[in-house]
Amino acid sequence: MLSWMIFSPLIGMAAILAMPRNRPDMVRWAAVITTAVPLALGVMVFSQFDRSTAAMQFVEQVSWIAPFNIEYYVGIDGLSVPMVLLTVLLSFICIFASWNIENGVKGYFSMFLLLESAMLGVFCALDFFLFFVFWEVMLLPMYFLIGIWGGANKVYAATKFFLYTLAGSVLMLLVMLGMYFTTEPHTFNLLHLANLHPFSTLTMNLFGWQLPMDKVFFVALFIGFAIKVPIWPFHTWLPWAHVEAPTAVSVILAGVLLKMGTYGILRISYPILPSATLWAADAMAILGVISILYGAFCAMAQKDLKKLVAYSSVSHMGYVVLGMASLTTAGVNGAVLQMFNHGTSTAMLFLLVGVIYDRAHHRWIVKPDGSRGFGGIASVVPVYTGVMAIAVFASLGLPGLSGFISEALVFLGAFSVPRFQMYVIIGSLGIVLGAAYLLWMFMRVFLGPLNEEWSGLTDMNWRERFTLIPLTILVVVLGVYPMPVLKLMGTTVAKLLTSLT
Amino acid sequence: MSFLDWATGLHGYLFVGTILATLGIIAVVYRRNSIGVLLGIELLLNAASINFIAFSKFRTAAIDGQIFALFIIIIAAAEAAVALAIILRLYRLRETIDAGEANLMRN
Amino acid sequence: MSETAKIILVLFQLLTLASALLVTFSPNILYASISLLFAFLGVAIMFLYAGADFLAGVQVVVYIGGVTILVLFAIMLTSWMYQVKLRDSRGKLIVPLLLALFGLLPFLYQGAQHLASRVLRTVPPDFQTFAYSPKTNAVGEALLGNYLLPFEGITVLLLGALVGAVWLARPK
Amino acid sequence: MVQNCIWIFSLPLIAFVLQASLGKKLPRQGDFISVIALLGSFLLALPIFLQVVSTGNISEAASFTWLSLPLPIPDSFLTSHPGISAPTFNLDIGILLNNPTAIMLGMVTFCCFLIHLFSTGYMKGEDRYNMFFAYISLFSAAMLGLVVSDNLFTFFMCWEVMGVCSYALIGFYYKKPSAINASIKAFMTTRVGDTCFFLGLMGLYIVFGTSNFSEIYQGLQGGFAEGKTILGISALSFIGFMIMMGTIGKSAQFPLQIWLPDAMEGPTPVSALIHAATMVSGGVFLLIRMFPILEAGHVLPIVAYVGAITAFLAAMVAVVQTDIKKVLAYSTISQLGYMVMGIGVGAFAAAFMHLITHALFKACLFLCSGSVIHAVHTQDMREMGALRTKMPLTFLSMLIATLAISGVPFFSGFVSKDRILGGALGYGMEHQVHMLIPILGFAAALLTAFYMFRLIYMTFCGSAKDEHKHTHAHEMPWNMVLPTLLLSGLSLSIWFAGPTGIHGLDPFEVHWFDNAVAAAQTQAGIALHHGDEHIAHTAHSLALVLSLILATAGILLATLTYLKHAISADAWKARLAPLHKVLVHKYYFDELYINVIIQRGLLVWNNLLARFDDRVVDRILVDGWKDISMAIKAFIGKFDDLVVDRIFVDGTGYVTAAGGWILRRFQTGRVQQYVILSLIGFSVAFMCLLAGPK
Repeated sequence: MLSWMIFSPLIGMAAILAMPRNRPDMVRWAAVITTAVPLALGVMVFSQFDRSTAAMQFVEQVSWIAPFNIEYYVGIDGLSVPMVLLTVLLSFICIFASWNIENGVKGYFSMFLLLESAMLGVFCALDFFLFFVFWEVMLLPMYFLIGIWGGANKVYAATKFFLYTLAGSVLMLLVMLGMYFTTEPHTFNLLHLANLHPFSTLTMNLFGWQLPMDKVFFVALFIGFAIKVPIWPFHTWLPWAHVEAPTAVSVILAGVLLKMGTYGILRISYPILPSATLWAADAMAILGVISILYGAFCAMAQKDLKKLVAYSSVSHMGYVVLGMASLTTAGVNGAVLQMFNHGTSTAMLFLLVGVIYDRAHHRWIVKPDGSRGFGGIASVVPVYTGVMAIAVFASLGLPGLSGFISEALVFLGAFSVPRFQMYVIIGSLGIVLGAAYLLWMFMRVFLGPLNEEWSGLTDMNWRERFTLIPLTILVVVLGVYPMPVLKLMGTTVAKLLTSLT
Repeated sequence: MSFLDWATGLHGYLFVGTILATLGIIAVVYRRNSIGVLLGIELLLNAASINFIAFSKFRTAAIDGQIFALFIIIIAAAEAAVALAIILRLYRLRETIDAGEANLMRN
Repeated sequence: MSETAKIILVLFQLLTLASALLVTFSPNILYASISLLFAFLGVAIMFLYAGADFLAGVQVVVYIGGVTILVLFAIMLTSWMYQVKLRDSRGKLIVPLLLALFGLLPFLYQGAQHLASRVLRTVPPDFQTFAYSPKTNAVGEALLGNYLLPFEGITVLLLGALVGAVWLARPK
Repeated sequence: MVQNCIWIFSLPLIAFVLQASLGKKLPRQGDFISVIALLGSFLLALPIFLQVVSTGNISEAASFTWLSLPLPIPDSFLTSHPGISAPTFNLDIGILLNNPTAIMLGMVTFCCFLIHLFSTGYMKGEDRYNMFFAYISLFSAAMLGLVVSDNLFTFFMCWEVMGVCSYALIGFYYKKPSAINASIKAFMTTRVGDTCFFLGLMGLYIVFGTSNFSEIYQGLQGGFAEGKTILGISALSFIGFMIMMGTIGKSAQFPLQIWLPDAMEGPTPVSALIHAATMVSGGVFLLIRMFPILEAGHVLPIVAYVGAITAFLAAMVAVVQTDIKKVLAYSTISQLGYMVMGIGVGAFAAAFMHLITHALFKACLFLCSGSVIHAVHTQDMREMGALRTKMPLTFLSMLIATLAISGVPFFSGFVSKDRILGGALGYGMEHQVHMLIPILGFAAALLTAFYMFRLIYMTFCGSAKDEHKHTHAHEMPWNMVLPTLLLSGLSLSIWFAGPTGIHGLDPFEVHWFDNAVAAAQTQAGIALHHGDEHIAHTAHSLALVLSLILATAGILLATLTYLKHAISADAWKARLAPLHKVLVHKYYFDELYINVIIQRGLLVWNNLLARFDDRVVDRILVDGWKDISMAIKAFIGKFDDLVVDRIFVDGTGYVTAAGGWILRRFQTGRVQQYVILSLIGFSVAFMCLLAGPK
């Protein structure tokens, strides 16, 4: 089942590549059908998923490269199910969002499907080697998607994204090999590594210093994943990548790719290096809070809509990191829920920015020369404004919408740890700032006197509404009753934390 | 042992052989006339024969040495014939048989 | 061997050496060729004394009879030496002379003597009988016995040389 | 009764959903849906309210688990205790119906219903008419949700949803830049307060593990939170302080009061609904719910001071306001200050009563001003005048409400305000050091009477300043006048404490409110320190006399200056010019917050940080690597070209060529020379052989 889900996009890709070049609509509908398959499988997985056990489900284990006992070991548990569902849903939606891609339609959709299968692979991989392979495979299509179909200086952004993430994954590769060689029956299998986790006792020689091995591994892995999250010092690629990426790609980038980093930490660093996790929890919390505030401050100063949303993603992912670092039930559950909620709300924001960009071909809230970019377009495009309001208030953390629950849980978890209380209070400034920059943007773009230049805007057509309806429903329903998603991850997080405390 | 014994013994033969060989080489090297070179070669060959014969008598007392000397003589004859033919050819081509002129083979 | 025989042998050895000197150093090529003749004669006698009578005969026939005459013919056919006396590189002889005297000769001589003294330490048993017995039938048997292959080879060589010489020297 | 509560809360919610989705298409744009929904809620709330009035006691609760997370328990523990199922962290939410809830329900549903009715008239003809009704019904649902919720979590959720509704309603005329600025200012200020409230909520979870009121009350009595500290200070005072900050944010108290006056940008029914009756009083209701925490956390003195200061300052500014709604806004802030002060000094029941009475007469005042504005199409009092003849009914209800608010006997305002002032005086007499609180309270009472009657005289009495407006003024239709009349009717004191409203002297004493509140206190286990009876009694009687004197003085002063023009307002204005200027600028709070903190501080800091982020972190730290590698690449390129290529490769080529050149000289072509060379070689070899080792 899982392998079908991971590799069905590839089958679709092959079919698309075989199609004639001059039939873009055929290619698009093929892409729709191809992404519909994993969506259906995803729904089946969701229904058949057993919430009570924390063990891996839908496991498929086949030896892949025998001499190095690398296996094609795939399985999902409470941690990866929400992510898989998110990926499958967003990919399906993004196909419709990229309906007006004109040049190189075949190339675009085949790259997109490759990206989708790589993402699903990462979330389902239980073998470190397989995880790394999918991680790298994912980079490739992203590079082309941004590099070819991107905005003004798309090549710069694509290269920067690629090299930055690649640098991170180099560290990951080193740790992977380090783990492979130090474990007695050389293995890449994450579950074995989790049971063995011998690294806390060993020490390693690094440029002459005798350092504890698990802490070095943790830091290396953390940097590799932090680049992806992105956490504060490593975030500078995100605004570039988002500004230059086409709408659908930046939706996927924000909706799913950012979660890879935190997912990686929870899947690899936490179970395998428990002692190092406890040691590094404080540092992670501080970095999380810095990300929250840094993202919020920078977001307020942005003049470009997409860059603002990009920095807001940095801020929201800061919550996830803070939640993870608290190592409490509420905190970690909140973090994983926030990963899911942020996925839906930011995806909505990016889709909406895409809608306005398709019509006005610019995204300036305030033009660089200070004159008004958009102004008071609420009267011209009421439906669009309504949906944007929901998206803004969801990511703002308004109770009744999904953003609030995860933020509340994260703060609850973090606050219950005595030494994190000061971080939480500083972090709560992030909530206020979050409200500030989002509402300020909402005000400058939608409210106030109409800027005649944009009186000709047309409201959303049915295709765009179709992309937004599922996300809106998710945001509202999860806001009112979050248990369906929380139930998925509850037992797994509990088991994860037992191994940590 | 007297000079006579010395001279007619192996030492004498080898001494004559050595002198003949040295003179042969000098002739070959410094004769301007290519025929002179030829003469030098003949001297050399004879020096070799002397040695063979001397050892055939004083060392092995067997016929082999002489057979070799015989073969040397035969070859020398053949070689002289061919050499003179080349010299004639050279003369016809270059109007001279000065060994120094025949340096077409230079770099 | 009687004393007088030894003296005669020494005389002929001196003859050989003197004629060899003439061959290398005489400015006139004709004189050189004729002195070559005498050198071959001396060598033949030495063969005789060394018990190689058949060879002495062959030597006389082939060298003196054949090669020298051949050389004379070549000289006549080529450079009308009467008009043109090839200027030998007289001046340049000093260097080879020195080289020979101090470079080549001492070492060849010392090597030969060293070799000879070592050889003479053991005299073969049938020394006397061999030295003074006729060798012709022995040579004949050897040529058609042990040395049959070289004998045949040498015939091919002679044929090649003959044809080559004739082709090379044909008139244009 | 609990089912009623669920319906009370969800009727407006359904109305919102219907209104938002199909509002436009329905006849009259669907305003009747929300009005009927609110009427339904009111009718459902009435029996509950009447039960409290009659029996004085109601207490029901129902809750369900909204959120449960399995706690990390080592498997060994589970196997060793087969019976127990894995413990989970539960977040239960539900309905709590006790006396305060019932009373609040009564008041809120009644006000909301009347205001909905009023706004059908007031908002007729506005565009986005249906959305207006959608927002106010969502707001009512949120307020009702807040009132009935049995724990602080849903309380907070409804609290924030109300904040958003007020944001949407203040910015209803989104075309006006001032309106949207006001809306974002309101939302941000309340958001600051909400975040502190959120932290208080977190604190509660840490200390009590739950936010359910009854569990908290029991926890407090059981000494649950003794030793616990947050950030070094005692947990309870931290929570108390944070919750107070929440109230300050939402009820526009001293530091965060800048948003309420600007919130007048919204349509008047909104001001009436949100900024008089319900939302702002939600903050006080929070204090009432959380009174035990505040008391245990010794935060009450701070609360009292905040209340007193707000009351006095707001009253001062109200005196100089010329916009009718601004005057009422500041008077609301001032009255809220009274309530907070009441709670601060421990006059729990008085503050609660003032909350109810104030909601009623302030709503009436706002609605009347709404009618006035609707009639003369301006909010500036200086252009009004002599509307008494044109709008008699509105004038009547406004007069009654003004009498109530200025604390004249026979009216509800007097009953509650007098008790608060009595409590404050008692508190002041008991703790001499806090004498400032009652002084501020009484001063505010004087000012209240003064500016309220100033408003009455400037709008209704005197000469018509603007003929054109005056002629057009006319009485409002029934759906606007009826609510004001009903509300003014409720402003009489008989409903609360008997006709004269003077405690003890009144033959037909009505005590339903007091015993309901007393019962509520026993439920919450609040042992009110009654201090010694004697001081309390003298304080009350003294307060009675003082407030009477001050009220009449205020009214007298107002009539002299604005009706009789005996005292010229302008003269006093000139004489107290600096004070006047400060008051007009509202103590420069706006400038402080907006210009200094936001414009110069935050935005500059953001641009700085963004530029830093772009320049330093992006360009230098990341692209820096590119430059470094380019430099290395260039160096290696040059090195490679110069050293490796030139010297080694070409060098060998050169050497071989030279060698070749030298050797060529030997190939002279002369055979003899070759022989010489080989001779030399031979002799050398021979010499080595001989000279070599033997």
